[in-house]
Amino acid sequence: MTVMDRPHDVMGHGHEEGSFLDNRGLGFWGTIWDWASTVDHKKIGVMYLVAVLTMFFIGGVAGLAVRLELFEPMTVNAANEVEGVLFNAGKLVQTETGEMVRDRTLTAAGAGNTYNRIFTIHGAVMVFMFIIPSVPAALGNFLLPIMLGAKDVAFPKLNLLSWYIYVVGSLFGVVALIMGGTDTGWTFYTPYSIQTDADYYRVVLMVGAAFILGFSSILTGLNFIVTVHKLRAPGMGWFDMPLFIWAIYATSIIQVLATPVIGITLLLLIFERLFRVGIFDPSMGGDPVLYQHFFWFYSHPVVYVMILPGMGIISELLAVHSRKHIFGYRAIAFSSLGIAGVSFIVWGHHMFTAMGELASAVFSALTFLVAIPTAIKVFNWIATLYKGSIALNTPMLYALSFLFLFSIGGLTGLPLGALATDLHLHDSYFVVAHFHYVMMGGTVIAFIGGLHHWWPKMFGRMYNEKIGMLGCALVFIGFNVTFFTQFILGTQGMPRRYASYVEHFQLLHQISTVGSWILAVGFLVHLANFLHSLVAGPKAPPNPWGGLTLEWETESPPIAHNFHHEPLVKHGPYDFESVVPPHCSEEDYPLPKSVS
Amino acid sequence: MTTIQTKSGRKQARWENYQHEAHWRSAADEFDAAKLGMWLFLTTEVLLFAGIFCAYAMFRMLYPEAFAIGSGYLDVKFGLLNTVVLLISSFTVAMAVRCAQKNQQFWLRTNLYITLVCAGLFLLIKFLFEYTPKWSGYFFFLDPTLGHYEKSGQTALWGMFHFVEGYGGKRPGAFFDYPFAQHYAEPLWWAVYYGGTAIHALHVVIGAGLLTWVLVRSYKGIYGPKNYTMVETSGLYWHLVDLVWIFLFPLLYLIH
Amino acid sequence: MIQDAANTVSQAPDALAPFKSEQLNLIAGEGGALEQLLFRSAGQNVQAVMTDGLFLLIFWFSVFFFVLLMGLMVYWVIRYRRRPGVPAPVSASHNGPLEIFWTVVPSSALLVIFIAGFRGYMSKVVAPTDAIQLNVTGIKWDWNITYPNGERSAYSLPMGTKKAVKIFVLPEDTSIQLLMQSKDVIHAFWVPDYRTKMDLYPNRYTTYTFHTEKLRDDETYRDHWIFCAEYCGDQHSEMYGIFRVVRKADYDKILTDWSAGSLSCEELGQLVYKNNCISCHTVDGGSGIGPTWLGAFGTTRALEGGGSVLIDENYIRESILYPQAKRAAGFSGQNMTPFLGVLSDEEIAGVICYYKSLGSQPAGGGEAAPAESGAAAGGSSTGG
Amino acid sequence: MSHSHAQTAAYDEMDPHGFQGKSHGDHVIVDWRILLGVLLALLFFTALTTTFATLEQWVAGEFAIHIPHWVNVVGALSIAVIKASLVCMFFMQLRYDKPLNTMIFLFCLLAFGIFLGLTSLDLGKRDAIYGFKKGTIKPGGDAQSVTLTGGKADIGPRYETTMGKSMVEFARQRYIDRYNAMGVDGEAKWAAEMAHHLAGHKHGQAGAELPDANRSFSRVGVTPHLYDEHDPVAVRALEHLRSGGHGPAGELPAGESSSSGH
Repeated sequence: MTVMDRPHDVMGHGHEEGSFLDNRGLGFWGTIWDWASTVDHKKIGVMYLVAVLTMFFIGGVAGLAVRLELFEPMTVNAANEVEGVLFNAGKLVQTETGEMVRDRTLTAAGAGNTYNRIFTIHGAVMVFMFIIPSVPAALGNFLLPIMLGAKDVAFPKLNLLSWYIYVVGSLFGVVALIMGGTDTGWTFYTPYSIQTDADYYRVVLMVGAAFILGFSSILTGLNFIVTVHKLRAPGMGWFDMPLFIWAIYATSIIQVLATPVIGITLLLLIFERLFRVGIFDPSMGGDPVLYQHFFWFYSHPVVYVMILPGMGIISELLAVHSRKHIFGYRAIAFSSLGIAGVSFIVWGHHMFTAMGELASAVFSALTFLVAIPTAIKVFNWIATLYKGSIALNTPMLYALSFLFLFSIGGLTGLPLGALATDLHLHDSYFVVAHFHYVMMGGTVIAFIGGLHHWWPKMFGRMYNEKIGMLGCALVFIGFNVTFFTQFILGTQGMPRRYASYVEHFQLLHQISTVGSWILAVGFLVHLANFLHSLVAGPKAPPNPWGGLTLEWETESPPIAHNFHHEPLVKHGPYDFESVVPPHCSEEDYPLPKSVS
Repeated sequence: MTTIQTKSGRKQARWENYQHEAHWRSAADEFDAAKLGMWLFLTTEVLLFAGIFCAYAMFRMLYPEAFAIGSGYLDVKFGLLNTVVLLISSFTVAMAVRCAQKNQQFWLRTNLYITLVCAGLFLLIKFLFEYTPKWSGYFFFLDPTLGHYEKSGQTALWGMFHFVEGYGGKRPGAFFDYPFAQHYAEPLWWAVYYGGTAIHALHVVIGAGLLTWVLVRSYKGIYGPKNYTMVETSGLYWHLVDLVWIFLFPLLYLIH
Repeated sequence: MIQDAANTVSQAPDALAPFKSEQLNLIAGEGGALEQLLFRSAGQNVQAVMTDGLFLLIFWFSVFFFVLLMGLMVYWVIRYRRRPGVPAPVSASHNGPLEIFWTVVPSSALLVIFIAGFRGYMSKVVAPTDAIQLNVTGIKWDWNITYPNGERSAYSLPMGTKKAVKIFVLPEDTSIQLLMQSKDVIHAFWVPDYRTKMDLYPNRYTTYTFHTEKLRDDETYRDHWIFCAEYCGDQHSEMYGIFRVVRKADYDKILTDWSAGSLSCEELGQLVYKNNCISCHTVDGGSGIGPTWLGAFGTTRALEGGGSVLIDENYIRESILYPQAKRAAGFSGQNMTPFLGVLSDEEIAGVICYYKSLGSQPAGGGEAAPAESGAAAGGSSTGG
Repeated sequence: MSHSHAQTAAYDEMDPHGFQGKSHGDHVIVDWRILLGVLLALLFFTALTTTFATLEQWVAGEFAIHIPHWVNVVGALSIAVIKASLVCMFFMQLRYDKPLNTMIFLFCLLAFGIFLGLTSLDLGKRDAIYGFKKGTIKPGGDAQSVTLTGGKADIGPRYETTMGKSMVEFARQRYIDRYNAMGVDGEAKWAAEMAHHLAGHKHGQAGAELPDANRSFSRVGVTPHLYDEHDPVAVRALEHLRSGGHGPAGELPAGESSSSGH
């Protein structure tokens, strides 16, 4: 990228600096303290990355356990045994005769109790602690200021605070898990969540975890919006921003506007749980459907908090690895905002079986609006490939997987938006498969792809390309085997959140479970690859992919203040046809003849 | 304390020497960003209260009689008094910003003090004259409405609180213990009432905390024409507290 | 009055015996290969046919776009793969008319899908005036249905280790309107074969409707699974039921039979037990979610939070209607569903008879047995 | 959304956002007379809205005039909106500020409006096809009352069942039982006190005659055929409905539950 040399003293840039990863001779504890007290967005991004991947691991293990149970539903006795081991089967209580016996809170007559806790862990951890912060907080924190040419986010201390809030929130969740877990499902629907477990602190802890995590989400979003508004590099207009930034910007708007509503909802639920105030409790005149409205007013937009950053990543990956101007930049940028806007008026489609007929019809009609900006994006991405110079490496394979899986995820949303079919498919495995195709096939695939794409930039080391592609292939195959079968299970009539099932579903369940093992192996391959890269990977050049956005301008890994000189933006982020990428030669990245 | 010695030997107030943080291009930029950030935060606060307002609206739609009766239990006098107190405090905060901008340090502090007194007054009225009698039936002895009721003779806290039989127990949900309720959804009304006002009171406390911090720092001469960001943003937060009350007051006390 | 085939062997040779069969006649294998894969069978009633039609419309619409997009993607990835030293050819960065075209055209298809969906929805929520109204009650974790003549019975068949799955008969080729309520948490009544479901709420009634299919000539009945689709706790996955569609004449006969039959107090109690209580209470001294009934009558039970109570008729009745009033120690995690409004006085009396018949001598560990058996599960930390 | 983008016409490479063009003086110092004026206006509107509401209630009660309930709501809320706008514009200085902040605030109000509007579209129109979908089956049903004292085994409050009563009835029953235990006829005591309350010698301040404005929203009842005859609460509620269940809110039907008639 062309950067105009400017006097060093203008912005205080320019003194010699090392990589942000250097520990500058601090000892072990010094380094720990350095990281724990850092306000550097890159370090915070890396800390987020570690935290969310840990949560992904916990949630993933729970997911595998869910699939394992469904391979062959456990007998009641086996379930009780497992429960005793996993959840300590309740607390000790004193009987009248004075002996200590185990409370039977958790020893159930059905296999469901164990299973219910595990899928709740899977859902709550994956949604609140992994997917929502994954791309925005981890990759977003690292990349957003660099892509904008800024030294840091607008409020660096707030940024650190939001990481700590995230950690505290996650700890709440983990404590709830260690104490025995909750069986409410991640949606905490009342009145079940009010009534279950006399030992109500666990539910309070889990709900409290989600409540606290909300603040982290709000502060991150707020920070990003201000950063985008106020800290763009000189020369960077709104339409010179990379599409990843647009996506994060749209995401942040949703986070700021929707998250407070879940805050008050969960707060009221905690009140409900502790004090039975009655707002969501039908026995007091409250209304459980009101809770669902409150909940989905946040939780539907948050679906786009999960997917929009993934879409942003895909826009970057496709453009860079096919060396092509993204097709219809403005359409993609505006569709991000469009999705953010529409996300606030469609939450009712989670409740077609709960709402009145009028509201159902209105929400169904509104729901189809979401399909329009989403379809625009997919068309534009595919069109970007046309006449490109497409490199098939791990990030690109992930981007193509995303297109494949997200298309399925999006298209299977249609029967869920249409009223007649939704009444059949609601709360069935079809829904499970659908949102896994969108959340996992969309966001997680984009996240892992983006991680490969920016890994050299973040840690200054390359990973093994072949192993990466192998991992990608395993994930792709495993994912489809796991979740495509669930579409068929759903249409055939398998309800979700079932610990056991009637016989004729077993074959498909078993195929699905086998798929989950392939999927797990794929992720382990990636983990090994990344760890190997950290230890022994070859040093990464500043711009391994020939990208044009500002992060490829600086070194790998970036210096502490991101840039030696404040960058001045002279071209768009995707002008591959006219600009030789920074740190690259024209031999490797030739320009089309008409220009050069 | 409030001044620092510059190299040239001239005494300089701290605010005069204000340096913006390194990642900003200018102090003006930093100020704009802080304000923008605060406004974004205020939107989240508004939407937090949106939940309470929405619950209010829905239950009022479902149980209009209960809400009419419930509103009747509240004393408009106290609501009015609290409204006035908050409006005045809002005015003094706006004046405090102005004083900081004009480097009137004494008046800056005076205005902040008045604001904090108003905040305390608001909470006092809320807890002594509204929450306590309704929750427990105990009236503060200075309560002007105490004369309307027959004291049972029971007192608490060295005679400062007088018990009135059959008045208390107006509590949310499962705590409800008021024997003369006329509609089964009255506990729900109290849930909305206590939910809304308590969360608002929490915001009053947080806002007062912010302003106290500003007040303490103002003694160090930190705020002045070149640096009044904190005064202004804390002020914005305080105005929001006022704003919410402007809606809570008619919804709870006036609409019947 | 309630009568159940599995429990009443005393009946004379029974014309209705076929309908008590434990052999399920589930519909499968109708329709084309795709329909069989997706739905196990093509839809048999009007609601299912409308739903399947819409689903297949969306399916082929999706397949068209998916194949088109993925085809282009794969073709271009191969066609324009990177070659060292060869630049990407110049191409347009956007194309207004094209983008408007691919925005507007698929959007208009969405309108069609919405309208078709709405039409199908109305067929599921608005009942014809001649529809038979059934009152459905969901409790943890069972379904109860009251028929228009006041009967609420079901045939049942044993399933798994404990549950008796109720069989509800329906007349063929008739509109049915379900008026539904829950007694505790949210449930959802899903009949996959009819492609309909709706949530049940404890504070208000919900409803939906469907039209039963015509039986083939070679069938005497046809069965449809009922699932609970809204998560409701421990045995959510065992909250089954079966709709058994029979001919209209048989339907009338079965209903008459239900109202004519009579059971002894104890038999009635056993039936109520099987239909409502078996999820949580054992009668063999084994552990369950609630205390076992075996040998409990006349003993003293320790209560949660101290104190104890003699298990007598009054206590049993109170515990059925207001289970939280006196809770047995050691079961603090479990909230029994109040059966106020679920069981009639006669049925409660039956339960008491049955409870008494299970003896008053503790067979195993006495009334403290449930608490002790929980100790078998290991671990040492506390739960609260 | 871009205030800075608008300035790209006069683009300066060294100062793309045009910061240098603005001094600190750009931030307006609001005249104290304006602030004071706004305060007085706010106090005036506060007095106005209180007077309006009190007057309306008094007129409706005194002259038995039916005033539609929207008069009360619209009056109070429109004055509140005016007051809020004053605070936003002058105290919070939106009038002098960058339009971006105003836009953000308006967006937030839009989100609020959507939230409120679409939620009430469901909860308010459940009876679009069947009236019975709106009614409440068993208000107060198996509520659990909380006792703050006691409970040595567990930390935190303990719950006791209300035996199928609503909280309201349960509280009344507790009152009656308390007096019965003291050797006073609790029922009579309660009835006397209640009459005392309703006659205006109130402990609370609910009027004996609530203005019609309070009852102008009629509820859709539960259709009879829904009741399952085994449900005693439902049966009683049904009887209550048949006997003209839309009675004044002050009357509780005898028996367990005040049910759905209101």
